[in-house]
Amino acid sequence: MVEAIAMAHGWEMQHDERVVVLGQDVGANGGVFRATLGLQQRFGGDRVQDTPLAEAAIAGMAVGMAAQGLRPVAEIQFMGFLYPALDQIVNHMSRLRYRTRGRLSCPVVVRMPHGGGIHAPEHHSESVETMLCHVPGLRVVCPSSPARAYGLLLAAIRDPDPVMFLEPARLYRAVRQDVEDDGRALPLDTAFTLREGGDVTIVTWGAMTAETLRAADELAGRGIDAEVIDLATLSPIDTETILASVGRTGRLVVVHEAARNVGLGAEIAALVAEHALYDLLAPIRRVTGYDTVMPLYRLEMDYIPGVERIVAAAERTMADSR
Amino acid sequence: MVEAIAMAHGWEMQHDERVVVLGQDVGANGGVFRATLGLQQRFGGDRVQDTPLAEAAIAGMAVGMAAQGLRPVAEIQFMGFLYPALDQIVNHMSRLRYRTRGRLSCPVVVRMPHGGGIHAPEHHSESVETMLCHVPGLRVVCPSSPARAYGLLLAAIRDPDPVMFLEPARLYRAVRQDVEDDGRALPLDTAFTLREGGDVTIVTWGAMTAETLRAADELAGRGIDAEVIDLATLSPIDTETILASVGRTGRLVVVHEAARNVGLGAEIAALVAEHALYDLLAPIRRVTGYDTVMPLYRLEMDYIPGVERIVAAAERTMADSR
Amino acid sequence: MRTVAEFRVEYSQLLGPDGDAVGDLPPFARDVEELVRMYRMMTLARSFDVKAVNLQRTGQLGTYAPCLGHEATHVGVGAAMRAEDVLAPVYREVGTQLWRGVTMREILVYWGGDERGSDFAVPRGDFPWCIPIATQTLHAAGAAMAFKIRRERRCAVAYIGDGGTSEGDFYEAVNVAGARALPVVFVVVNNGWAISVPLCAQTAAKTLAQKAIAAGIPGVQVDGNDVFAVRQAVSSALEAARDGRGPALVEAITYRLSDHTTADDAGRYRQAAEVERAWRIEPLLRTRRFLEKAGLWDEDRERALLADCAREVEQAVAAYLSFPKPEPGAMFDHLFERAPAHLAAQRVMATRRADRAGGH
Amino acid sequence: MRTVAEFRVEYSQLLGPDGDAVGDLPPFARDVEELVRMYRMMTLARSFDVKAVNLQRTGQLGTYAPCLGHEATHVGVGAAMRAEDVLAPVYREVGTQLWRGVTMREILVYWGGDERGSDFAVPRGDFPWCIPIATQTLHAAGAAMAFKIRRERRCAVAYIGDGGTSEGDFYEAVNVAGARALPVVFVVVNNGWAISVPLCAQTAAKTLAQKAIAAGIPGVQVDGNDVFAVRQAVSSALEAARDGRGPALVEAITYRLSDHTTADDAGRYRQAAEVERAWRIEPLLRTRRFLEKAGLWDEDRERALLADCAREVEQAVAAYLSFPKPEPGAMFDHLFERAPAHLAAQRVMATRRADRAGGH
Ligand SMILES: Cc1ncc(C[n+]2csc(CCOP(=O)(O)OP(=O)(O)O)c2C)c(N)n1
Ligand SMILES: Cc1ncc(C[n+]2csc(CCOP(=O)(O)OP(=O)(O)O)c2C)c(N)n1
Ligand SMILES: [Mg+2]
Ligand SMILES: [Mg+2]
Repeated sequence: MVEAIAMAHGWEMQHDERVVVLGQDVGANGGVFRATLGLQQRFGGDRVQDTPLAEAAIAGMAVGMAAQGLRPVAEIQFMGFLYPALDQIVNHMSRLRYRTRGRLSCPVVVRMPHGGGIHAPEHHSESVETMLCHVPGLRVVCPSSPARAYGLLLAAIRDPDPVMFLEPARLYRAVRQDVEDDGRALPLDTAFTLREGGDVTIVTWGAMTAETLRAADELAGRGIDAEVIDLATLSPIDTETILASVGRTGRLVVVHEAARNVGLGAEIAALVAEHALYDLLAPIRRVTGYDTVMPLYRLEMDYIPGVERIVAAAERTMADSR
Repeated sequence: MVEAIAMAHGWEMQHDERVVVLGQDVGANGGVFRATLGLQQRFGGDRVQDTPLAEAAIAGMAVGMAAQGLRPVAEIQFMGFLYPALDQIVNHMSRLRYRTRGRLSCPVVVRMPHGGGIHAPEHHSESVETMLCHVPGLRVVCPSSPARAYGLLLAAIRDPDPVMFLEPARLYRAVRQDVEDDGRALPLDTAFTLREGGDVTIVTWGAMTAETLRAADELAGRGIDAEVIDLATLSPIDTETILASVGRTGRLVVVHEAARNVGLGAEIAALVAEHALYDLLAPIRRVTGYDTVMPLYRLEMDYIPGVERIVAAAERTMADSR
Repeated sequence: MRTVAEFRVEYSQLLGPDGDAVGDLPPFARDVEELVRMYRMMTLARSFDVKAVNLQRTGQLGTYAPCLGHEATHVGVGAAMRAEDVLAPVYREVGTQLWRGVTMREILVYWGGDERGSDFAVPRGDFPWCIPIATQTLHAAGAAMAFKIRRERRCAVAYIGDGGTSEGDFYEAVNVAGARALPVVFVVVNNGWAISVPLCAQTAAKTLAQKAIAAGIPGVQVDGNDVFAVRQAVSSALEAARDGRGPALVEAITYRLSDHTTADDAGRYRQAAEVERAWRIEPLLRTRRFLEKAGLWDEDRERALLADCAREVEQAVAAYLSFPKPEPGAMFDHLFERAPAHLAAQRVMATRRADRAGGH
Repeated sequence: MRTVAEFRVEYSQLLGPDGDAVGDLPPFARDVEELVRMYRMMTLARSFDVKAVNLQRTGQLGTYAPCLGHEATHVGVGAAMRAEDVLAPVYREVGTQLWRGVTMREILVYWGGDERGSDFAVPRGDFPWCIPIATQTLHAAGAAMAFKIRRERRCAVAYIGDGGTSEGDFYEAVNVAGARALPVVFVVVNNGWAISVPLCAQTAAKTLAQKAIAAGIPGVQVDGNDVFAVRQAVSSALEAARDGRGPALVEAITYRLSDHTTADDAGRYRQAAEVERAWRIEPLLRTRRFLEKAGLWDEDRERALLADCAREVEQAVAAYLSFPKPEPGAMFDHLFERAPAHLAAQRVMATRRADRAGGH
C-alpha cells in the first residue's frame, strides 16, 4: 500500500504545482515508511521539505501555506504524535474557511499511520480517529487497500477543505496490489460494500477490513452470510449505505481497533438506533479495542480485534435475534 | 457554582498539604472566573501558582509534580485551550500508572470551563468531552449544581488517578445554592437521577441539566412523564443507572451541547442499543449541538439545545413508539 | 573553556516621551503627510477604542480587547508593511488593522459576535483575529514559506504578546523561520502583563528580544510607545526578509493602559501607581508634541482631528448597529466548500426552530 | 541604539580524542576507583548495546534505539547525579540508566514489548522511557517544582535530543524552569541527527546551548564524547540547582554512530565519511587511552573487563529470555488504581479469548 501512496503524491504533484509535501524525514529518507519515497529527488527541496521536529509547526505552517494558496500534504510520523498538532488542526485548520466566511481556506491533507500490529514501540500504534471525527470541518479518511489508498488520497489532496488521511500501518507492506497510476480519484464520503450478504451487516475500516473479510469467509462456512462495508470515509459517515444494508440484514456489528468508549462504532450504532430501530432483529454489537492503553507489542494482538472475536460477535448476534 | 468550587479547593488544601493549584491567573486574580479566589492569600504562592502562558507546561508539569508525590489541581482557562495540553494528558497523565505498572502515578485534576451561553469570544465555549472520554485512563466529570460541583471536585482531588473536571461556564454565576463546607465527597462513576418518570428517560449533564429539567416540567404539562438523569461522571459511564431507567421507560433521549457526530450521546445510545434493545419502544433520539463550529455569540443560543428542542424530541419519541 | 558564540540585544528609541528626537530620524519622519497620517491613525485607533469599550459597557458589543497604549506599536508596524504583505494579528491590533484597510464596522461586527466581521473586504490575504495564543506565529511562518516557495517578494508579520512568548508554538515558529530563512517578522508586544500575570512571572529572560537567539535569528528591542522607532525597526527587518536575508524578531516595549479585556478588572492585580507612570510615557502625546515642536500641529488641528475621528467612529458604529443579524443557517455556511448531506438536514432543523421561535 | 543585554556561550573539553587532558582535571579524575567505574560503565553500555541490536536482528527483541557513541555523555550525567535526584530519560540513555541502577534485564523487558520493564526496582522515582519527543522536559520541571515546594535538596535531570529542541514542550520547560528558578538541569544530546534530519535543517542556531538564553538561564556546551567534561559541567549545574540558584542547560556534542533505531537505515541519508570521522573521536577509546597513559589500564585489564561485561550481558539476556510472557489480562492492570466495572468485564473477555486460542 505504501507504494500506492507515494504514487498518488507523485501524480498530484506532477499535475498541480501548488501541492507541497512537508513532515519529518519525508525528504531524503522518503518517510519512515517510505510513503514519500523519491518525491524530493523528483520535485526538489522546496516542494518536499523536511521540517524541524515539531508537529504543531507542521500543522500550523500547513494552515498558513494553505491560506496563501498552496496545497500542503503534511505527514505526522505516527498517530500517537498527532496530539501536539491537534490545536492547530481543531482550532484553525478545520475552521479557517468558516471563520472568514470563505475568504481564506485550508485545503490541507494531514497523513498519518493508523493502528497497531507492527510490533512498534509505545505511541506508534494508536487509532484515535474519534478525536478527529468529532471535529466539525474535517473530513477523515482511512483506506483499506492500495487501490483505495491511491484513489482516496488523490481525492483528499484535491478536496478544497482539510482531510485527515489515516493509513493503516499494518497494511503498508502487507498488502500488494497493482494500482494503475491514472490519476483517478475515488469519491470521498462514500462507503464501499466489499461483500454482499443478507444475514448481518459488518461495518469496519482500515486494517480491520481484512480481518472482517476473513471472518466473513469463516462465517459463510458456518452458514452465516455477512455483508461487509468498508466505511473508508470515517467522517462524514455514509449513513445511507449503512442504513440500506441494515434494512436488508436487520443486524449490525461494528468492528474497529480503537478503544470502545466513544469510539466511532458508537456513532454508527447510534445512527442505526435512531434511524433504523425497527429494522433491527438483534442488539447492535461492537468488536473493538479495549478501554485500556494499547499495550506494548507482546500483547498488542490480544488488544486488536481478530477474526475470532468478529466471528463470535456475528454468531452471537444471529443467536440473539428475536 | 463558582463559590462552591473555590470552597472545595480550600477544604482539600487545608486538609491535604500535597494539594497544589496551578494555572494562568489562578493566583492574585483568583482565576478569570474566580474559581480559585482567595486561595493564594490563604495558602501562599508555592501552593497556588500562576504559571507562564503555556498549557502543555501546565499539564506536563502536573504530571511531573504528581509523579513526585504532589496532588496538583490544574486549571485550563477555557476548554478551547485544552488542545495544547492534550498531548501531555493523553500520552502521559492517563498512562503513567499503566506504563510503570503502578510505580508512578498521576493523581491530577485538570479543571476547565465547559460549554457556551456566556457571550464569550471564539474558543471560549467549547464542549469537547468526547476527546477526553475516549482516552483510557482518564475519569471525566461534569457537575450540574453547586453542591455536586463541591462534592465531585473533592472526590476528584482525592482520586488516585487523573480526573478531568469540566465546569459548565454558564452555571458559574447563574446557579446559587447554599453548600455546606463539610468536606464530604460525592461518588465518582455514579449518575444522579434528578427526576423520576415512567415515560421517557432523558440523559444529560452540565448546563443542559437545567434545560432538561425545565423541559421535563413542560412535558409534564403535556402529559409526558420524563425521568431526568444527570450523568455527572462522563467517563466511565454509569451504565447501570441508564439501563435500569430505560428498562422502565422504554424510551431514551440524550441531550448534550457538544456536536452530535461521535458525541458522548452516541456512546450512550450504543450502550442501550447493545444491552437494552428489546426494552426500547421507540428510536433513540439525540438532542445536541450541530456538527458545525460553535458560532460566535450572536448565534450561540441557536446552536445550544434549549427547552424547545428537548421537548420536541421527547414528544416525537413518544409519538414514534411502537 | 572557549567562547563559541556571542550575542547582544540592542534597544532603540528615536522619540522621547517629551516629543524630542533622541536618535537619527529616518526619512519618513521628514515626510509631513506621512507623519500626519501616522498620528491620525493613532488617534483614530484611540477614538475607536474608547467607543468600543463604551458599546460593550452598554450591552451593544461582546467582550472587547482594548488597544489603549498600543497605538504607536500598531501604527508603526502597519506603516512599515506593504499592502501585499500579510498580517497575522492577535486580538488587539486595531491600529495595524485600520492602517491596512480593515474597517471599524468589520471590527465591531466581529466583536459583536458575528463571523462576517472577519471577511475583510481589504486586505483579503490577512489572517483573521486569532484567539488561541501564539498559534498565529506559525500561520505567518507558513505564509512566508508559501511566498518563499513561489519566489514572491512578500513578507508575513506575526504579532505576539509577552505572555504569548511562553507558548511552544511561538518558539517553534521562530525556530522554523530561522531554519528555513523565511520572510517573516515577529513583533513581540511586551505590554508588561498577560491578564494578571506580570512579565517577571512569565520568564527569567531579561529581554524578550533575546528569545530570537534560541532560533539563531536577529532580535531587537524598541520603545513601543515610539512610533518612529517601531516603524524603523520593523521596516528594516522587513527589508531584510524581502531580500532573502531571513526573519527577525522585534520586541516593542509598551504598556496595556486598559483592562485586559472588558471582562477583566485590572485593579485586582496591579497598582494604580504603575498605570500612572505608564500614562506619562504613552504614545499619542509624544507624537503630538513632536509635531507641535516641528510646527506641524496645534490645538485647532487637534480639535479638528478629534472631531473627524469621532465622526468616522460614529458612522462605523451606526453601520454596525444597523447591520442585519446573521440568520441561524449562517452557522452552517462555509464550514465546507461542499457541505456533506447531514449538515443540510441539521441546517433545516436549526432554521425551522428559529422560525418557530419567531426569529431573532 | 543601546546594548541592553549580552550573552556568550562557552565550550569545554577536558579530555582530547587522543586521551590527553586538555584542561584542568576535576578531583574525580584523580579518583582511580571512580575513573575505572566510569570506564567500566561506558564499556558495559556498549557491550549491552551490541547485544541488544543483535537480539533485535534475530527476532528476539522489538525495535531498539542504540546508544553507540553516547556512552561518555550517558555515564558523565549518571555520575554527576545523586541517587535521590530524578532522571527523565528519552529512549537512548542506557549508560545513565545502568549507572543509576536500572538493570539490563529491565531494559530488555521494556524493548521486548512488556510494560514490566518500566517498573524499575531501582531507582523508584525516575521517570520511564519517554517516546513522545520533548515531553519529558516538562516532567522534569514538574518534579523539580515538587522538590522546590517541599524544600528538598534534590534535582531533576531531563535529557533531550538535538531534534527535540525544535518541539514547543522543550522551550516551555526551560522557560518555566527559569521563571520559577527550578532545580532542574536539561541535557541536550546533540548527536547531529534526528533520524534523517541533520542539525542544520533543525535550527539556524549556531549552538544548542544558546537556546537557554531564551529562557534566561545559563547554557554551556561540552564535548559529549568527553566523560570528564560532561560530568564536570553537569555536576556544577546540579550543584547550583541544589543550592537554589536555578536551572541550567548543558549541550553535549556527540554523534550517533548507529542507525537511529533498529528500524532505521542511516545509509540512506548520511555519508560514510562522516561516520568514519566520528569514530575517530568516539568516547571509549579516549577514556581508555587516558587510563593507559596514567598507568591505570592495560591490555589484560581491558580483556578482563570485556569478558566481565559480556558475562553480565549474557546473564541479563538469559534472565530476559526466560522471563514469563505477560498475561493478556495484564493490559488492564494499573490503568486505574480502582478499576471501573466495565474494565473488569473487558478483562474477562480478553482473558477468555486467549484461553480459547491456546494461550501465548
Ligand atoms: C492558548 C490560550 N491560552 C489561554 C488564553 C486566554 N488568554 C487570552 S489573552 C491571555 C493573555 C495574553 O497575554 P499577552 O500574550 O501578553 O497578550 P496581551 O493580552 O497582553 O496583549 C490569555 C491567558 C488564550 N486565549 N489562548
Ligand atoms: C512527538 C514526536 N514526534 C515524532 C517522533 C518520532 N521520532 C522518534 S525519534 C525522532 C528523532 C529524535 O531526534 P533527536 O531529538 O535528535 O534524538 P536522537 O534520536 O538523535 O537521540 C523522531 C522524529 C516522536 N517520537 N515523538
Ligand atoms: Mg501582554
Ligand atoms: Mg539527535
